[in-house]
Amino acid sequence: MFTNFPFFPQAASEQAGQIDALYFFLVAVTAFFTALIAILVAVFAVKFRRKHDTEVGEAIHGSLALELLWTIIPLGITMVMFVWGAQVFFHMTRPPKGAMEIYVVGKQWMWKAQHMDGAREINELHVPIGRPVKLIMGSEDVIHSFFIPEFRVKADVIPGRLNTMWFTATKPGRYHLFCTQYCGTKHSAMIGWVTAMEPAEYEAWLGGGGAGGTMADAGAKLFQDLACATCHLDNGQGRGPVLKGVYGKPVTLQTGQTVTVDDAYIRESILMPQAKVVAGFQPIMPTFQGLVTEEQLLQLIAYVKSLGDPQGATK
Amino acid sequence: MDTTTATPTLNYLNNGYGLKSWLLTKDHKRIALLYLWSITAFFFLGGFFALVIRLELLTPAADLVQPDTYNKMFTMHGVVMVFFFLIPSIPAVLGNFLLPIMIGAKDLAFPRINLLSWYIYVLGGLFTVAAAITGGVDTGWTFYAPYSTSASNSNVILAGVGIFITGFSSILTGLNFIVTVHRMRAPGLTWFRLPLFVWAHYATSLIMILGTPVIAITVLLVAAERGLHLGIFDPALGGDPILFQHLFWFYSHPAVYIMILPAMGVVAELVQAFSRKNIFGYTFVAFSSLAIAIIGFLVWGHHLFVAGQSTYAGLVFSIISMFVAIPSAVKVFNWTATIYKGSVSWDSPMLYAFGFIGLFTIGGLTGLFLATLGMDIHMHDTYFIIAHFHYVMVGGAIFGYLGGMHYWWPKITGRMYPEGWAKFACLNIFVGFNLTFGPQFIVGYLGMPRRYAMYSPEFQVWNVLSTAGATILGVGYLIPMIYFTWSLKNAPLAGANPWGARGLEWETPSPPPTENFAVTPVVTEGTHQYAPSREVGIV
Amino acid sequence: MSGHVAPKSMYYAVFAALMIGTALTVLVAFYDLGPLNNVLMLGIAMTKAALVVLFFMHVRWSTRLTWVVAASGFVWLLILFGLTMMDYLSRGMVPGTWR
Amino acid sequence: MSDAPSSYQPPPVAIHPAPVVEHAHHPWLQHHFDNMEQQAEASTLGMWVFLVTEIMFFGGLFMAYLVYRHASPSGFQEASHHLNIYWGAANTAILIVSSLTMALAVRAAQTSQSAKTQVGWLLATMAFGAAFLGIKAIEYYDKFRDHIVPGPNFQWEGAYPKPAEQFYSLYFAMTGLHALHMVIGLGIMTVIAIMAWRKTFDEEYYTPVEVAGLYWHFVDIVWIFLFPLLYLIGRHYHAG
Repeated sequence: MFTNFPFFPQAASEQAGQIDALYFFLVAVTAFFTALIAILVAVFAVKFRRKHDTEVGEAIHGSLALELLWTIIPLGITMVMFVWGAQVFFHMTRPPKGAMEIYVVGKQWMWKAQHMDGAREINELHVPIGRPVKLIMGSEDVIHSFFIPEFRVKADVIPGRLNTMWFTATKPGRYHLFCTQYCGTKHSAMIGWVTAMEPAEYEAWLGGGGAGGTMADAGAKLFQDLACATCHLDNGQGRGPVLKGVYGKPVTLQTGQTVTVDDAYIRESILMPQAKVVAGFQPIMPTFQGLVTEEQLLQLIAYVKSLGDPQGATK
Repeated sequence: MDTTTATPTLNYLNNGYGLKSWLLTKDHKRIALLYLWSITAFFFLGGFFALVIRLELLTPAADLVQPDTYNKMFTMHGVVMVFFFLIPSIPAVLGNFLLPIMIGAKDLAFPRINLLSWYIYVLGGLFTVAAAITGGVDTGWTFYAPYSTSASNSNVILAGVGIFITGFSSILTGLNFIVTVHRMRAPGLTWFRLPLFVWAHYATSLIMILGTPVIAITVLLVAAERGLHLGIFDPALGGDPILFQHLFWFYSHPAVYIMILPAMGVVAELVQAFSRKNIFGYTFVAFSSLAIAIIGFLVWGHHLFVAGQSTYAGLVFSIISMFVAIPSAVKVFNWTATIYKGSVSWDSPMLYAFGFIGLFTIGGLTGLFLATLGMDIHMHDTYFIIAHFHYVMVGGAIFGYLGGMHYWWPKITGRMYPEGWAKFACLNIFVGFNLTFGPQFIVGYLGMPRRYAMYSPEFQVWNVLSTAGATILGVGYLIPMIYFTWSLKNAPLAGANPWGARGLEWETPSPPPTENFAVTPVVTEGTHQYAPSREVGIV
Repeated sequence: MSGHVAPKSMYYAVFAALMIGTALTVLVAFYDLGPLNNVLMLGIAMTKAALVVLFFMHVRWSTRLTWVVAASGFVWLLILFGLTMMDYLSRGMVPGTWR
Repeated sequence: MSDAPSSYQPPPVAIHPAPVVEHAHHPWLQHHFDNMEQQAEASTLGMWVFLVTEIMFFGGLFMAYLVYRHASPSGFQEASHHLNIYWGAANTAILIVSSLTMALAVRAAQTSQSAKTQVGWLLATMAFGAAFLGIKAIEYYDKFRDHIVPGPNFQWEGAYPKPAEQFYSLYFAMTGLHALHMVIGLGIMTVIAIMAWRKTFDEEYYTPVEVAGLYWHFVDIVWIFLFPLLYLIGRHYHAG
């Protein structure tokens, strides 16, 4: 093989095969039309080259049939590209239910990952193979982008909101992790490694981390420390809504609209409590913008999530 | 044609020699030359930055320059090349010089505004150069918030003001062209007799006037956010960084059509002149320019596929982006069909046109990769994109610009140029260009992200090839500089129509008199008919 | 040179309509009509703008080109608003994603 | 090699008539135009095209307004509530009057009325424009006094401090840019008034007045939209 002239990155995820198939189709279309045009131009340029200085070309004005032909054929081909690409895109943007969740925070210039059971790592990400992994990602400063070429997945990590992406690794190994959204001086050093492991190995690796308890535990501690618990009582008598069992359920807002309580809504409610107030409550909650870090936010979210699912959020 | 005849007694070049006669001129031809000198300076400035980038990327480590310097280099390369070279290149030089002559007018509709636009351009350029000299900018030419508004500590405001100012130069040029095409055409010159160069510039002008104001207000808001802490784009101040991307790309995507459409207009002229044959499917080529300009405004969201834009918005932007391919394909096929049964000469401008057709085809088709939703996830912000847009910007816009400069050089200066050297330079640029940017497609699919001062060692081989190509390309750019300068005094006189081409610009002396035409001409037929008409299909 | 000269009375009539529109829109603003507030507010503003464009700016008597140019500004504004808001309004519409 | 020009010379595409003796023409006709009509049409078209760019220029700010109001409708209402609707309404009326006087100034030139009449209408327009800016200055002063200018010193008592700060960011950006356009308009009017005083304009030549009028009316239209979007959305808002 061309070890010194690599042409294709390894395909180490379930998605990689789909992307590669699409890629080969696009390359084939490009090669065909480039060759077609190049050959036509070359043949015409040689065959009809000027024989004497006063020669002129024939007067041909055009052909509606040809114009229609080279309008409709490219249109058809591009529509194939669109539909195919959209199918892959839909598949890639919708994480399957029950995917294993890992929280990722980008900051200048490192990637911090936190597993549900508390294991933390920096510029490294350990994932099991054969199981969908969903990354819930936030940024502490500017826009970053989380890119694993061997998995063919990428998503921007945007300050002020959460973004997700998912993949199913298929091949054990160590793969590049790149930041692809320019983020400042050490942008090119904001790199790391993704390690895909056999599930059993992954469990063993997890056992080695997580000294500080699970993410939900850390969130529960914050919930007390930040005095959230003084208003969000479990008995329904508090000044804030009951959080037990609320995750994943729809709630009605003051405005009459309904929203589903998901990670993004919990995050928004902590930072901008006035934005979407639950019906029957006063907009009295103070904002925690600037008081909690992006990582702590994710711990709080994990905690609220664990309240919604007595079995534990990682299941 | 007697080539020994002296140049006409009075033309736009010898009509006054003092500095004042240039700096206060209202003649569109002299203003075009003012632009020519200034954009050439910016081109070599931007080229210098590119040189540093390529040399740094010769090795994986950041050894030639520190990452901080590298970041400033690619930012300044982008800013200078996009705003100070590519956007004004063909419109402000060739368009300025030729558009009034091609439509039989004495000047553009607003000569003073035309001069003003050059001064605005220079002022904006000075701001940007000042930003570069006093420490540089490191945001990337895209100025993405919140990095540009809050995190970067480089000269963002200064560079932003430079771009803001230069935007008005572009707006005024577009305004001038639109009014001129509508109101100044010679009698008999109906819309469907216009040269395709004029159609392309009309379409370009539409983008300039409709898009540029939006980038102007956007960079102004970035500057205001940095300077006054208005919370518009930075989430920490309550802003929305995605809004910045929408506003930025609303202009900056159509802006790539500002760069390529005029080049397409040039190529249409070249293909006709050097095949001595009228264009195949005139109306389709003319309207495809307008279609590109208009559809080009509806596709900007394909820059946001992985940026957290809604999935449905992604679908809509993807399918509209596919539609832009259609008028582009129509153009390529029509140019190719024009050569069929022509009388094809292989003069250097035609070689640039051949190069353009091939390279633009590659550049355009690789653009479809990026408009394809699933594919873009992997390719976004990798070197694949860099390769794609350099195929369009260099292989397209610069090939068109150089082809046009060679074709109209005799008209502008009254002299020919050494054809052998010109062919050599063209080949040199073609080879150097492909060697520079071809490998970047591969290294992009391998996953090398853009804007990386340091990279993984397995990408090195492609980067070495790329740097080697860039060296060849750089030499290729210098050769025309030398022989063009040499030709001003030494090359044979051209006469009014050295190529045996048709079009109003060839019916006035070279160099043209200040008034272009002594008396307004009365146009009697379409400008590119060579052989007597033979009806095949429809017009 | 010839341009349409409109009677003075017409200018005064347009002026009166603009003033009435202003009074009306201020009046309406004091009542909570739900979404209707926005509709009325923008409806009145657009009517006023149309009056200025058509009569004060003489588009009523101008060439078709002027109509097209004037309209194109608003059409492009709608492109900017429409496609950007399409993104914002369809966020989270695909189940299981936040985008 | 074709260093030398081609010997082939195709037939011309146009007839090039012989030069004729120039007729006397209007003193304000620029040399590159054929006649006054062409010159006037080019100028008005040029101004219209420019106004389209102005629409897009303000359009970016309106876009930001739309996005942030969509994000926090209540916050914008609360913030708007603090603006003084009477100053705003008065300024709207003042600008409409100035548009009327501007239109009448154009009409005066079109109908070859005396320089005095033309200058009179122009001065009236300028006076109302200046009055608008005066009221705007009072409003800005109030904002500084009440610490609702965005930035480190921004203070907000209500429930939505962040959206309110954003509202005022946009308020200052939009009204500031509008006021800048008014100032430029006053400068243009000064030039036009001087030209009018020198008896430049009559039914043969009144393009500069007309073009300046187009600009002035456009600035009025921008305000017609700014007024309801900034001042009126908070009128019926009840805190809490």
